Amino acid sequence: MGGAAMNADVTFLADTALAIVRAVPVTLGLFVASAIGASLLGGGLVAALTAGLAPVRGIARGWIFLFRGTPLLLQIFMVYYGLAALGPVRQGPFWPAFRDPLFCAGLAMTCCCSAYIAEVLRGALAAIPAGQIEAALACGMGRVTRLRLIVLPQMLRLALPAYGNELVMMVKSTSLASTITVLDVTGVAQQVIAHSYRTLDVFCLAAGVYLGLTGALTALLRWAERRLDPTVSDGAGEGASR
Amino acid sequence: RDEEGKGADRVLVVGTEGLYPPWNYTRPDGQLAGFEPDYVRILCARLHRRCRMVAMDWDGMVGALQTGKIDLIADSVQVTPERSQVLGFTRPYAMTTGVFVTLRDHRLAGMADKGAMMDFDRPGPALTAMTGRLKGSLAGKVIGVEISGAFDNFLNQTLGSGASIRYYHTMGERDLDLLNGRIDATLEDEAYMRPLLATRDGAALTMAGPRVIGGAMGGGEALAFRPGDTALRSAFDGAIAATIADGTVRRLGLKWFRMDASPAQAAAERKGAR
Amino acid sequence: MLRATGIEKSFGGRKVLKGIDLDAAKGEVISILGGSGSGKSTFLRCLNLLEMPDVGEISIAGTPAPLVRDRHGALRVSDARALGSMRARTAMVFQGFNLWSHMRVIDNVIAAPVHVHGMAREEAVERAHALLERVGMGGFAQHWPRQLSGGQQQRVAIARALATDPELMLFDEPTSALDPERVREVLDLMRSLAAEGRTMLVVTHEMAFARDVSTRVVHVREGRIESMGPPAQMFGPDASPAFRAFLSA
Amino acid sequence: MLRATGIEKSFGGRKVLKGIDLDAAKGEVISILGGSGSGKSTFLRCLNLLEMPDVGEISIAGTPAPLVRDRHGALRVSDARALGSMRARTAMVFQGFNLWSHMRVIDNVIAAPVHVHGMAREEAVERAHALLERVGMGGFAQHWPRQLSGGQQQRVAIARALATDPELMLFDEPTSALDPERVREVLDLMRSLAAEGRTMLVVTHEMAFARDVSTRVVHVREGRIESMGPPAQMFGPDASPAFRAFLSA
Amino acid sequence: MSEQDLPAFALLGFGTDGWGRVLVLGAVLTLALSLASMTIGSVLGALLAWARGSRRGWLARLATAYGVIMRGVPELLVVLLLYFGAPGLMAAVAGLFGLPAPGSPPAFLTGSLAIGLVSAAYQAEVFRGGLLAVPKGQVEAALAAGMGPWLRFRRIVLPQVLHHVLPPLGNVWQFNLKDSALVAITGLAELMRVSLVAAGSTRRPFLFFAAAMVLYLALTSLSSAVFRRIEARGSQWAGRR
Ligand SMILES: Nc1ncnc2c1ncn2[C@@H]1O[C@H](COP(=O)(O)OP(=O)(O)OP(=O)(O)O)[C@@H](O)[C@H]1O
Ligand SMILES: Nc1ncnc2c1ncn2[C@@H]1O[C@H](COP(=O)(O)OP(=O)(O)OP(=O)(O)O)[C@@H](O)[C@H]1O
Ligand SMILES: [Mg+2]
Ligand SMILES: [Mg+2]
Repeated sequence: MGGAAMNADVTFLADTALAIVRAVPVTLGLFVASAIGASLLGGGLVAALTAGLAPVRGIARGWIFLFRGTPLLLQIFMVYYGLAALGPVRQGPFWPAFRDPLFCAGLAMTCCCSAYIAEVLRGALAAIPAGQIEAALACGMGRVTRLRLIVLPQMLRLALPAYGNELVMMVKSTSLASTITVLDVTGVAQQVIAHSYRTLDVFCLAAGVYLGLTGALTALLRWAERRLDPTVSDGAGEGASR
Repeated sequence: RDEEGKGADRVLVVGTEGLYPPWNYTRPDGQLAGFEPDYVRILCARLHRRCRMVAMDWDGMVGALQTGKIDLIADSVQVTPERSQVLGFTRPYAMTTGVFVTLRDHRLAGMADKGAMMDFDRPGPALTAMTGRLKGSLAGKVIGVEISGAFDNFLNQTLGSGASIRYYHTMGERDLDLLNGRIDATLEDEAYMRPLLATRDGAALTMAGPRVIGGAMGGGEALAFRPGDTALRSAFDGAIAATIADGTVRRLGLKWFRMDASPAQAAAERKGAR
Repeated sequence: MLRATGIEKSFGGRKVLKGIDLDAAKGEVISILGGSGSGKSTFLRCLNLLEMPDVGEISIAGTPAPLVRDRHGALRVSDARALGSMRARTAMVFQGFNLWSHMRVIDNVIAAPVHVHGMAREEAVERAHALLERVGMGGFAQHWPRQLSGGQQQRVAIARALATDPELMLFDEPTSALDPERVREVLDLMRSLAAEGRTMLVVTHEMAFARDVSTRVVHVREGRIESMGPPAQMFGPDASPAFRAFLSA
Repeated sequence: MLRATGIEKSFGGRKVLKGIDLDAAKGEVISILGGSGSGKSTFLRCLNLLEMPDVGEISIAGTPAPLVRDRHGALRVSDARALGSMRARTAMVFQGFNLWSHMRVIDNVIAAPVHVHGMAREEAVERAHALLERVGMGGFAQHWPRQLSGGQQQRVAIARALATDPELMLFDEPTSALDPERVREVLDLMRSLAAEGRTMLVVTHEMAFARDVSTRVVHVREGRIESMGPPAQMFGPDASPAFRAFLSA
Repeated sequence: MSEQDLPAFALLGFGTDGWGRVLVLGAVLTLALSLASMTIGSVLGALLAWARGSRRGWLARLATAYGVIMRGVPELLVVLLLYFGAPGLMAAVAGLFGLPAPGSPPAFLTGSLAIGLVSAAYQAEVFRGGLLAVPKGQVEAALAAGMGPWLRFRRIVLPQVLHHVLPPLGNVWQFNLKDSALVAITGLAELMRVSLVAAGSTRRPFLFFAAAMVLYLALTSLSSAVFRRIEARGSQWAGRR
C-alpha cells in the first residue's frame, strides 16, 4: 500500500514537473522581452535625467517615482484591469494588444523595472571618476563616442552587480503575470495546487525551475563580470589589503 | 496559550478568506461578516465550543490547517474528489447551482435552456441533449472561472477543448474581465451572483443558459478539517444536520444570498427538474 | 593659434583666476610656471572648457570657442559640436594622468584617433606602437593602467595626447613623475614636437625645459600673469623680482 | 630601525624586485633613486606589506614583520594585530596621494591620530592645524580633496603622514607635484624631521635633496640595488658608472 | 453589503463605513515589516559581502551559494517555508533540549525574518558593487596609517560605499517594501492584504488599488526623502554631477 501511495506520489510529481517545464517558454519569453525593454527604457531615463531640459528631467523623475514607488502587482492590475475599464482603450486600435494578458504583464514589467534599472545606472554613473570623463572630453569625443567608449563600459562594470540583482528579481517578478491569467510557471503551479492542495511540494518544484533559470542567469552575469575586468584575478596589489 | 490548550476547552481557530462576499467578507472595522461567520457562530454555540475566526490568504490556508495553525476552514469550499484526498469534509451546509453569466448585450445572453436545471448526477437523454446544446453555444468562447473553484473541472470535462478557459485568482478580477469583455462568460455559484447582479456594476450582466449542478462540480460547500480530526468533524456534522433540519441554514441563505442555498432546497429542485 | 582674453574663474566665491590674457602664435612653446595653487591647472582646463570660465574669451586657430552668455550673465556652451571639434584639435596631458582604467595601454592610445578622428584601426595601432616606443613604453601595450608605475602612467598619458596629431597641446606637469633620465627623453620629444611647429602650453616645474625649449615663459601668481617674456629675458637679470624670488627658492 | 632582507616580488610572472637588502639605522635618511618602473614604489610598498613580497624578511624597530610561509611557500600575514601596530608606527606618503575623498582636509589629517592612536580630538586638531600651516596649507582645513590642486593635495598627504609622529617614514616622490618654492619648504621640513632623529626612506628625483639631506643614497635599477653609499661617495668621482649615467641624463 | 454602492469618499474615509483607518494601519504595518526586514538584511548582507571577499574559500563559497539560492527561489516560497516550517523546526530544537514545543512564532517575526533573509542576498550584491567603487589607493592609505579592519571599514570604506550604494540600496528598500506584501499569506494585515480584502469585500477593486498605490507612494516619498538627505551629504565631497 505504501508502495502504491509512493508511486502515486511519484507520478503526480512527475506530471506536475512536466506541466511546469512546459510553461518555461512563457516565463522566459516574458523575462527576455521585458528585460530588454526595461534596460533600453532605463538607459533612456538616465539620459533624460542628465538632460538639459528641465521638463524632460521632471518627466523622468516622475516616471521613476511612480513605478518604483508602487508594487508591480498593483501596476499589473492597473494596466490589465484599469486601462481596460477606460472606454477609449477598449474601443481604440490597441485593444487587441491590451486584451492580451501577456502583453499587459510585459508592459507593466517593462515600465516598473525600467525605473529600477535607471536608479542602478544612475548610481554607477555617479561613481565613474571625474577625471576619466574629462580625459574623454579633452580629446574631443562627442557625446555618443564618450558614452560608448568611456562611460558605458565603466558604468557597466560598476553597475553589473546591482544590475544583475535587478535581472534576477525580474525573472521572479514574471510570476506575478499569473495573477492576470497568464499560464507561466507559477500560473501552472497554482493551477495544480488549486486541485491538489499540495502547496509546498508543487511550489518547491516551481521554485526549482526558477532556481535553475536564475542560476543560469547568475552564471552568465558572473562570466560577464569576469570578462569586463580581467585584472581582478591578478590580485594586483591586494597582498595584505584584505 | 493556556486558553487555547488541550481538549474540549480549546478555542477553535477557524480560517476564512474574508474577501468573498456574501459568503465571508470583512467590514471596515475589521469584523468578519457574511454567511459563514454567522453560521460558524451558530454551530459553535450549538456545540458549546469557543471559536475564533481568522482571515488569511487562500494560498496559505490549507497549509495552515495542516500545520495546526487553524483547526477548520469555513470558506465556501466545495467538496471535490481531489480535495477529499487532503481535507476531511463535513456534510455540505450549502448546495448551490452554477450559473452562466454574461454581458446583457452579448450573444450568449440568449443561450438555450435558460433557467433549466442540468443535473449531472442524473444522466439521461435530456441531459445529453442539453449538454450538446451547451457545447454548441460555448464553442470557441472564452470562459473565465476562479482558479481554486470546482467549476473548471466541470468545464474541462464537459466542454473538452471546445472553449478556452481562463483562470482567475479572485472572483472580483474575473468579474472585471467579464465587464471589460475579455471573457465571454463565466460559470459561477448562484449564491455569489445573485447579490452581484443587484448592484450598479452588475446591472450590465445577466444570467444565461442552464443552471448546472452535480457531477464534477462537487457535492456542495462544506467545512474542512484535517483528515485525522474525525471526532471534531463528526461533532460538526451533527450540528450541520440539525441546523439544516431546523431551517437555520435556509434563514441565513435568505439573509445573505436572497435565496435558499441549503442542500435540502437543492435536493427539492433537482427532484422537481426531473 | 590661441588667444585667451580676460579669463576669470571663481570656485565657491574664491577667485582663482583673476583675468588672464595670453596669446600664442603657431609654433610657440609657452612654459607656465608658478606656485602650487596659483591657478595653472585651472587656466589650462579653462582653455578647452573643461572648466567653464566665469568671464573671458577664447579662440583657437582663429575659431572662437562656442560660448554665449545666458540670462544670468554666466557663460555657457552654445554649440556642443563646435566644442567637440575644437577639443579634437587640442590635446591635454592631465596632472593626474586620467588614463581610462577599463582600457589597456594600447586602447588608451588609439581611442581618440580611431573613434574621434576616424583613423583606420591598423594605422592607429601602428602609430600608437611607435609613440609608446618613443616614450619608452614599448613593452607595455597590453598592460592595464593599474599595473603601471606612476612614471609609466604619465608616459602613456603623453603618448595618448600625441596620438591625434593635435595642433595645440596642453601639458600639465608632464614630467612630474619621471626620473631625470626619462625627463630628458620626454623633453627631447617635446623639443622635436616644437621643431615640427606645434603649439604647446606646458605647465612645468622643470626650469631647464622652460629655459631651453620654450619660446616664452609665463609666471602665474595668485591667478594673474605676474610677468612674461622670452626665456632669455625671464631668466636674465631683468626678470621681475617676484619671478626671481620664485626661482631662487 | 629597519632591516629588509632579500625582498623579491613578481607581478604576473614578471620579476619586479629581484632581491633587495637594505638596513637603515635610527635617524638615517635614505634617498632612493632610480628610473621609472625600476621598482622603487613597489619596494616601499613591500616594506609595510601593502604589497606582499614573494620572498624576504622585514623587521622594523627590532620587531620582525609578522610573516609566515604557507603550504605553498607563499608569504602571508600571521598576526593582523601585530601588522596593524607595525603600520601604525610607520607613515607613508603615496605617489598618488590617496587622500580620503569623503573627508575634509582637516579630517584627513586627524583620522589616524584620533582613531588609531587614540589622541584627544582637540589636541589632534590643534596639531593638524600646525602641520597644515607648516606645509603652507593653513587656509585649506575645511576644503574637500577634490577642491585642491595637485600640489596642495600632495602637501596635505605629507601633513597626514606626519600627524602620527611616526618612527619610520616612507615617502614616495613627496615633491613631484610641487613648484621649486614649495619643494624647498618641504625639503626644509624633512630636514628638520631628520634632525629630530627620525628614520626616513625617500623615493625622489630631487638630486639636491639626495645630496644635501640624506645620509645614504640608494640607486635602484631593474629591481636590484645597483649601488649605494653616502652622498659624498655617490655624487663623487667614485660613483658607479650606471649611477653616473643616470645622473648625467 | 451596504458598502457596495457607497460613494468613494465614504469608503475611503475614517467613518464607520470607511476603510481609511484600516488602510493607514496597514501602511504602518508594511513600514514596520520593511524596516525590520531591511535591518536584518543589511546586517546579514554586509556579512555576506564580507564573506564573499574572504580568502577562506569555503566561506566565500558558502556566501555565494546562499546568494544563488536566496535570490533564485521565489520569495513566497521562503515565506511559506518559514511560516510553515519554523514551528516544526523550533519544536525539534526544543525537543533536543527536552523543552516543551514553543508553539508558533509571531507572524510578524517570521514574516520579517523571511523577507530579511531574501533581502540580505540582494544587499550583499549591492555592497559588493559598492566596494568595487572605493579607490584602492584610499584603502591602502588607511592600511598604511595602521587602521585595523573595523576602523578601516567604519571610517574609510563605509562612508564611500554608502554613497555609492545608496541608489541600488534604495531599490532593495523599495523591493522590501513591496515584498512585505507576501507576508499577507500569514494573515498579517499589511497594506496589500488590507486593500485586497477591502477590494473584495466591497467589490470596488479600483478604488482600493488606487488607494493602496497612493499609500505606497506616500511610503516611497517618505523613504526617498530620507535617502536623498543621506545622498546629499555624500555628494558634497563627491562633487555634484
Ligand atoms: N599591480 C601591478 N601589476 C603588474 N605590474 C605592476 C604592478 N605594479 C607595478 N608593476 C610593475 O612593476 C614595475 C615597478 O613598478 P614601480 O611602481 O615600483 O616603479 P617605480 O620605480 O616606482 O617607478 P616610477 O618612478 O615611475 O613611479 C613596473 O614595471 C610596473 O609596470
Ligand atoms: N573644483 C574646485 N573647487 C574649489 N576650489 C578649487 C577647485 N579646483 C581648484 N581649486 C582651487 O583653485 C586654486 C588653483 O588650483 P589649480 O589646480 O589651478 O592650481 P595649480 O596652479 O595647478 O597648482 P599645482 O601646481 O599645485 O597643481 C587652488 O587654490 C585650488 O584650491
Ligand atoms: Mg596643477
Ligand atoms: Mg613609483
